[in-house]
Amino acid sequence: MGKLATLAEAVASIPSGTHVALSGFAITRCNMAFAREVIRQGIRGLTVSQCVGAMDADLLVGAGAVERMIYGGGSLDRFGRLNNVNRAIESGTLIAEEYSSLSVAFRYLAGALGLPFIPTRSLRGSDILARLQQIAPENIGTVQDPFTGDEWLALRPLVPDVAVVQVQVADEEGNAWIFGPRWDNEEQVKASQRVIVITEQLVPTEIIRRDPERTVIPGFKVSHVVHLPFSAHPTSVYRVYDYDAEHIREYAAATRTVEEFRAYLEKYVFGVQDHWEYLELIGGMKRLTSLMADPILGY
Amino acid sequence: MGKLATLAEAVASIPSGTHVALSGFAITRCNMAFAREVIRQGIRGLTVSQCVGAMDADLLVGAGAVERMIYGGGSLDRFGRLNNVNRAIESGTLIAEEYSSLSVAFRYLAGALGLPFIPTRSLRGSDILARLQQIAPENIGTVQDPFTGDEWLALRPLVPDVAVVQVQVADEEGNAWIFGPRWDNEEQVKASQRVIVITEQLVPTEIIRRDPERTVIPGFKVSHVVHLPFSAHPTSVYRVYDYDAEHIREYAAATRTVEEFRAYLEKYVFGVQDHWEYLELIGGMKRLTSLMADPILGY
Amino acid sequence: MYAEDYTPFELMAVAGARELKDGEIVAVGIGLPVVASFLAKRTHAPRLTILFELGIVDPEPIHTGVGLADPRVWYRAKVMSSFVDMLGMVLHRGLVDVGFLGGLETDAYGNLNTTLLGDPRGTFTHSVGSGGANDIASSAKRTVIIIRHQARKLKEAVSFVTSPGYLQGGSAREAAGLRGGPVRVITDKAIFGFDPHSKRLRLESIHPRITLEDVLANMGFQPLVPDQVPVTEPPTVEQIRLIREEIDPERIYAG
Amino acid sequence: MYAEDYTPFELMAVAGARELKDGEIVAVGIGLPVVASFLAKRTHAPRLTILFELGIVDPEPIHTGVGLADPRVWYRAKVMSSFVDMLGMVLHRGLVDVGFLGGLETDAYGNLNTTLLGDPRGTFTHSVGSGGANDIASSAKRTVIIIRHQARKLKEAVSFVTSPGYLQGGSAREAAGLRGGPVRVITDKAIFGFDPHSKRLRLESIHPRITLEDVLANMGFQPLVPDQVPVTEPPTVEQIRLIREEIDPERIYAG
Repeated sequence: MGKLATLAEAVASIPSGTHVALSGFAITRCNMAFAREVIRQGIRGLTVSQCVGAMDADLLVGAGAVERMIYGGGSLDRFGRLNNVNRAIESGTLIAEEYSSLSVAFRYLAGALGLPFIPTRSLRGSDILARLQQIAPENIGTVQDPFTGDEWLALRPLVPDVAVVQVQVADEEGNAWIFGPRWDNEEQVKASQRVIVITEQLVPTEIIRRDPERTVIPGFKVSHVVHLPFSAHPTSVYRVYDYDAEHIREYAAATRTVEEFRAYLEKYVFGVQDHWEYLELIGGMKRLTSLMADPILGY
Repeated sequence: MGKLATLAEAVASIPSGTHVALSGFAITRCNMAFAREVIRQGIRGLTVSQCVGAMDADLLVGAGAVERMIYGGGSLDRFGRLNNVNRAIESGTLIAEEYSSLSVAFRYLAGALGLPFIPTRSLRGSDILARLQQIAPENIGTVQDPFTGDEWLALRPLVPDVAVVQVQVADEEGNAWIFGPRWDNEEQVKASQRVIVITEQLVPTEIIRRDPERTVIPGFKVSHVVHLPFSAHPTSVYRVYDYDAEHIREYAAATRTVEEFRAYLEKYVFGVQDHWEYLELIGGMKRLTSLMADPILGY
Repeated sequence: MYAEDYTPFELMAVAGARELKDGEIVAVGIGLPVVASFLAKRTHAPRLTILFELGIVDPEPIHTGVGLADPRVWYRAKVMSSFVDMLGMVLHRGLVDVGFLGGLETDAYGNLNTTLLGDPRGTFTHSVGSGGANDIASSAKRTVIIIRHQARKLKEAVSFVTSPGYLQGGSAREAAGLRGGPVRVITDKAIFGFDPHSKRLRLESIHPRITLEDVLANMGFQPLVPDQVPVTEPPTVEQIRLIREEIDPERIYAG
Repeated sequence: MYAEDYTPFELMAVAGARELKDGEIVAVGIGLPVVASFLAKRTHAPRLTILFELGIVDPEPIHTGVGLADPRVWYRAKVMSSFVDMLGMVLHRGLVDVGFLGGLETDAYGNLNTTLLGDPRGTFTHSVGSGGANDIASSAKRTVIIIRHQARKLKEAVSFVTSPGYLQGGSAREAAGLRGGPVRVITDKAIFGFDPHSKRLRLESIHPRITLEDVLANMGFQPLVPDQVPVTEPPTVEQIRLIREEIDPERIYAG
């Protein structure tokens, strides 16, 4: 009956072909341990959505686990581009439903609110819209404003099967807090059919009740709670640990070719049994403690 | 250049006929000192909006300051009904644009997001809708869902001229925190053209920067910051003070007839020069300290 | 073990609690539905999620409040958020299983009036209006109405439909684009359901010590009455103890 | 007092800062626009509000970050919220005065491409896409483009319009239902505006020590060139000091 689960159990609840919303933004709060386990379990054909494409999605795409990506563009910030995503788009192996940040956020918001569609000013006149009309015409419509008669672009609500969200603090019911900016995470969670929470810190519900204004993920949406420290490595978790610049540089370099990336996967994903072996491989306690966030700075 | 203002100065920025969104909900975080000053300054012809009609609106309506109310029904909880509002509706002196809580919240949300309209399932088939079609047909429309062809009710965005929000904590730029549930306040603020913040506690911006996830009112929307303790009396401010049950009972009794309410206004509004005289009149330090919230319970 | 000593309000609260299943999400206003929901959560439905429209999830009050605006009923909540979160992202999103509703009057098709009595275009007295009631009636998967059993409150047609039930009956509700609808009306004399086709109020059980005549004589219209009408299951001793000692010790809600 | 010693990037940052007025709200990505915005806030525009799309208002970083995802650039923010808050409730709401944009290439009508180079229906290389850039280009009251002055980046027409400028020029932008539009293109050789009618790029000033030939020879198309083209106002000594000592001491952004 309880929701506490191992990462392997939580990942096993996701059938191939599922639509997964991921909480990462570029190189922060990415579902890295989750993505590694998805790859190890051989799950494929996923639809992945997020407002800004991030390292979690790039890893999954690079491993061939993703069929469609619904996103607003993305990068590894100054560390580079999403080479796996880009290569898959260029070679036609990934269907890229590419929007802008707000367009995806609005699609999640419409899903969260149970709206039939949401009008937006974004995308008009752009080639993003022209391309969407080819790739995903079923998600793009027009409506007439009943008050002015103006025509507006309308987007279909986005309702992922599951949102996977990397958080700082959660209880065993899945009530969770996010420190720092939340980008699209709250709307992802509230749009999705269910939620997997991956948390750095597991606290008693008593703690959640002391500061309930912070609870952006309500337990009743959550199916699995995975307590797994450093699960976003090598990306950062605000107030907990910094990104691992050295490892991200290694990743960015490895994604330049299919062959190099295969070697990266062999080493860091297939070469370890689980997250704990991964943490040892990347340098264990010594490396990880060097990344721990300063309590004032948050990084 | 600064935004710090006296209550009188902030109220003087509101011309007769303005659309004011009020932060109160029944008998909590109501803009009571604000309403008393509006009445003393003789401002009239206001449009007042809030998701659930509250004591702040009832006081303003009872003093004849309000021409139109846009709300979702309301009461003084177990202390009674909004007798002034109800009497004004029954006698035809108040235009009551009456919705449900969510319908008003959705109208604010659409205003906040810059949407041209917002579709909703609420109100369909009800006499609330039938009455709105008579009283405010300009705010009610229908749209066709471009994806299913279904017809939906559409509401016009609500964009108040000014939101007046009673908060626990703000800095002198107007960045503000709300403890406890926020009901419609965030959407009110973000829909409105500008905001007047009335705060129990004034803190340095340094404090705001320490917990920025809490900032639901951003300073850039705020025109005036009024630091005025006990400004919601006799209603409660979560974590600061409890409602004054004795005074609310006196108010509820006084609103039973026009004559009794005139006497109430004479005593508590016109009979005092300002908020400080009011606080003395209702019992001063002794009464107020008896209402101070327990730090754990919050009331 | 069933209780012998209980009030009509306590019976109504227990009947309300029995409408809730474990793991469900319930939207409640104040009053008896609060007692019913907390009772269910402490007995057969520990994983029930309780929502208050202004932005409260699963509070654990230790003092009785005067209404939703009273911080006493927010105490120890797990979430404190907003209307848009509760009524938008849970209710309008389609996740609320049960909504409890009450009002000035209800009618043969479960329509509820909390707005006004009299003629809306002529002389009337205005009451509290909708709050979230219309929203709950429109978007919850099912609603349960709790109301006193008086002829002036149980009428053939209400004077103002604040919260739609089955409107004029039959398929009128679906035609208006609404799903769900009322499944029970719980009064202090009986429990009603709705005929699956006509959607007209139908007697389901009569409370202990109440006669069919008591039920019908105090209604403004004739409900459907099956040949056999069972007696409502009484509260258990434990349910009454929980209400009196823990949930409503000051007996503010359950009279 | 004007500085003698400054880099082209520093001049671009200063020119960007001069586009911002006190009290305005500016939406910025990372890189030079950050330097421009912080510089404006520390000089002539202390009441400037600086937004990052992911949910950050008015941070005061003390370390340089690698991008918006770096908590270094969130430090001491006054608000930490969300895309819906920043891009929805500020930008789409119509409150952003200025948006800074950069990209792979821009064209004679200020359209920007951050998506792909090549033929979108054939062979192409994909880049970073929009992020919030399309949203800013669509809803900000005005936008300022900062881009390097190279023929491959300043083209008659971009291969993919990620963020619309004036589209095909004239009234094409209004016809598409968009307000605002780009008002400046700042390069390392010159500053451009747009002709009020044709909406075609028009040279406004040439940076010190750069010739008109330098400007035109390194563009993929011919902009409008007025008879008299002034020299761009150079940075002041104080502006350069602020950039070097306080805003970008590691010279990550401003080269």
